[in-house]
Amino acid sequence: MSDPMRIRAQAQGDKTTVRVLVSHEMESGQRKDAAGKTVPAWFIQNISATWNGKTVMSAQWGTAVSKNPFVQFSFKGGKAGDKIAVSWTDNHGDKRTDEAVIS
Amino acid sequence: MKLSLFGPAALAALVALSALPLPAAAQKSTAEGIAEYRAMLADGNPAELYEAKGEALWKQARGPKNASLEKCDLGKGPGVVKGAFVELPRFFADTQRVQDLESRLLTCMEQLQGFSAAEIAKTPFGAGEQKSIESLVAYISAESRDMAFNVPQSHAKEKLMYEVGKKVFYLRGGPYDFSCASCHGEDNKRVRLQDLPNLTKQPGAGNGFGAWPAYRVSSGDLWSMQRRLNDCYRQQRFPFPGYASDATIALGVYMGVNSKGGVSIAPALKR
Amino acid sequence: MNKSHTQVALSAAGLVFAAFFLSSCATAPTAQQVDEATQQVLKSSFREQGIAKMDRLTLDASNQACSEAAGKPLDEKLAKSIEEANLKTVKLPSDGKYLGNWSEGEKIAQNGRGLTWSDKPGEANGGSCYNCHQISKAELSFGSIGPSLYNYGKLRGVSNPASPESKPIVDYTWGKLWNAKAYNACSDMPRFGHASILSEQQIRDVMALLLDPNSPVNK
Amino acid sequence: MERRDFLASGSGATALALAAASGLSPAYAQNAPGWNKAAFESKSLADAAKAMGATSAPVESKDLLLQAPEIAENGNVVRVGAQSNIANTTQIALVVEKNPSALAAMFEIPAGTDANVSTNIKMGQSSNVYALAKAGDKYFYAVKEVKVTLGGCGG
Repeated sequence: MSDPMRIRAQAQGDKTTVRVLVSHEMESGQRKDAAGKTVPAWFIQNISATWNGKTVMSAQWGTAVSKNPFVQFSFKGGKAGDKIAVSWTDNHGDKRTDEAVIS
Repeated sequence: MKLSLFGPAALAALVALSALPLPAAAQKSTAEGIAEYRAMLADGNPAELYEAKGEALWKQARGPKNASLEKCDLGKGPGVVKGAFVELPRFFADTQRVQDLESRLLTCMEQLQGFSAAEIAKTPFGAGEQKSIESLVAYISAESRDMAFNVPQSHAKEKLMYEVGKKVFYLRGGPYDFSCASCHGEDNKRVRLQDLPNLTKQPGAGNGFGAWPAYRVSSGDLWSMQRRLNDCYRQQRFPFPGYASDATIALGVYMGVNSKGGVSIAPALKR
Repeated sequence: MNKSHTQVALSAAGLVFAAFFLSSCATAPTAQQVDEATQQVLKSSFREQGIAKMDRLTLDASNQACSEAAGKPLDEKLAKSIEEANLKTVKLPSDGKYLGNWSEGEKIAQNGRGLTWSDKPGEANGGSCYNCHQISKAELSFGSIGPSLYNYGKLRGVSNPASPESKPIVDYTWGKLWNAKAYNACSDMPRFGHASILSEQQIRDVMALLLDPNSPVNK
Repeated sequence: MERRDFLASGSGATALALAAASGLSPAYAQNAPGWNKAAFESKSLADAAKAMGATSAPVESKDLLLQAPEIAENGNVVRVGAQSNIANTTQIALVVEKNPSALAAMFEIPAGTDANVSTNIKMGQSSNVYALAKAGDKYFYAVKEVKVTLGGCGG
């Protein structure tokens, strides 16, 4: 089971800035464990954000995105009280969606 | 394309630069570069993920007794979390011991939730209930963010533990003859590029002691003070300090009292 | 029944604490009480792990004196006697050859591994030199616990390490690497030869890094 | 919509063959739908751009700003940001030349979203880091060298 994301969305003027922290191992597939065995890659591949149902960010990630990923973006529109939803899918097929309210 | 930028004039300037006393010049730009690197990461500390998880764990009924930690007394009364972190370690009448945050959490997890404290103390960092403790200490320390350290010295055992902590801090041993003071006894020292806080007085003590628990970029984990001390002792080439053992608690008292007035930024972000 | 964590720790330190409470109440503990409590605390807190055995907490005379000094300078006479005792441990190279290969020395200086409880027995240790010293100017990641060693040989006028003029500085450098406490009783530097951290050949290689005119340190 | 088209045009067959040959396939057994495998297997800026659909080599642009530290005290987390002031920017990618897989992340920029994103990436060693932006059917880049140093005791 994955842990919730931390989503901070702040509206200022006509712009909303979103910062997201995701709880994920982002295992590169390059690392070896204590026994010398390669730890298989396990990482988020797709991540996207919607505001009132409209996609405001979508990205594809590789194994080089850091563990417990951080992403920041901003878009025009959005006001305090609006909902932002962020979803990800990893290469194990695990998915997660969390919501936050714009402040 | 990029190379064409370096015309003869630019090259001459570069050569002139390298004629300067290089160690100083290189060191300054390195220090500035590292400061820039850290500043960029300041926003978006993954420790936040652990704070949120820790708060949920604090309130969740768990363990053999299926109870939450909401009645745990961290020194300011049962259930009081705010401000507890900056007054630990301290003496607890129920256990008749001076305890740091993690030692106290073991007591609460045993008494309230029915976990075995001895079992948790034996569990490797990052596994099992040690993982729960990572998140709990992130939450508890965050509840004292920006508050000043005020580790008590009113009880005789607290005074004794301070003096024992000082002895342990200066104890040189192992094949390398290292003590805590080898790295943390003077101002403005570095190991490689890592600044080493002088933990014997302010402001170093507050900066060092007050930054842990912290999210460690190098391992991608949240490190408690116990884990920090454990790895210090590993690099010091000492034998293994028991989890929440009296030597580590005494060091906590020594560093915590030396931090008086310093402000807690825990859980911080560290290399 | 398993003893709980709390109980184990209590029983270990309990005796000393009890004695302490009989003699004084909430005043500062005496030096003797602190010493006794410290010994108990160390005994109850540490255990062996891997190659890191408990004998690592048995201090020799040098470490005993420097621990007790708690960061303050030693009494001059005591310092001198410690330095003399440590100087006697310095073993000069068995074949009279002081300098090895500087590029091997650079690798040793870079390597900070060895002798922790997570290291395996029998592996060659590093010298951890860059942890504390600037050495070659190409490496920007260097510590400042010890002085800069950049241009170490050049600044000391060593143009031919084999020459008689260079002999004193070559001997001193070897001695410093072998047992730093021979020159400074409470030096922070490990006793690389005396404590068998580095082999004789490894010390030769580090010597070359510092003193060979062709080493990047002296460029 | 544009994204789906873009992805469909990728050289999927080649990538599959490559993966099979290099024995990479087991680790990637369950790629998420639409994930551009070929792009994430590229070894250079030029390859990444090609796998993303570029038909000519990307051009350096002053209107593309790359934010990255000069020195990283740990390669596991390096904050990198890219901002494009080029009109109609629809994609921004981050590329680390010397990483085993050069492409780190690829962002779609829908209309209304600023062409300005930042994230944390891993760097195996000192390397050139590139921001790559798509505007119209052209690709532009900005570059900065990031030195990865050894931070602590190293033991």
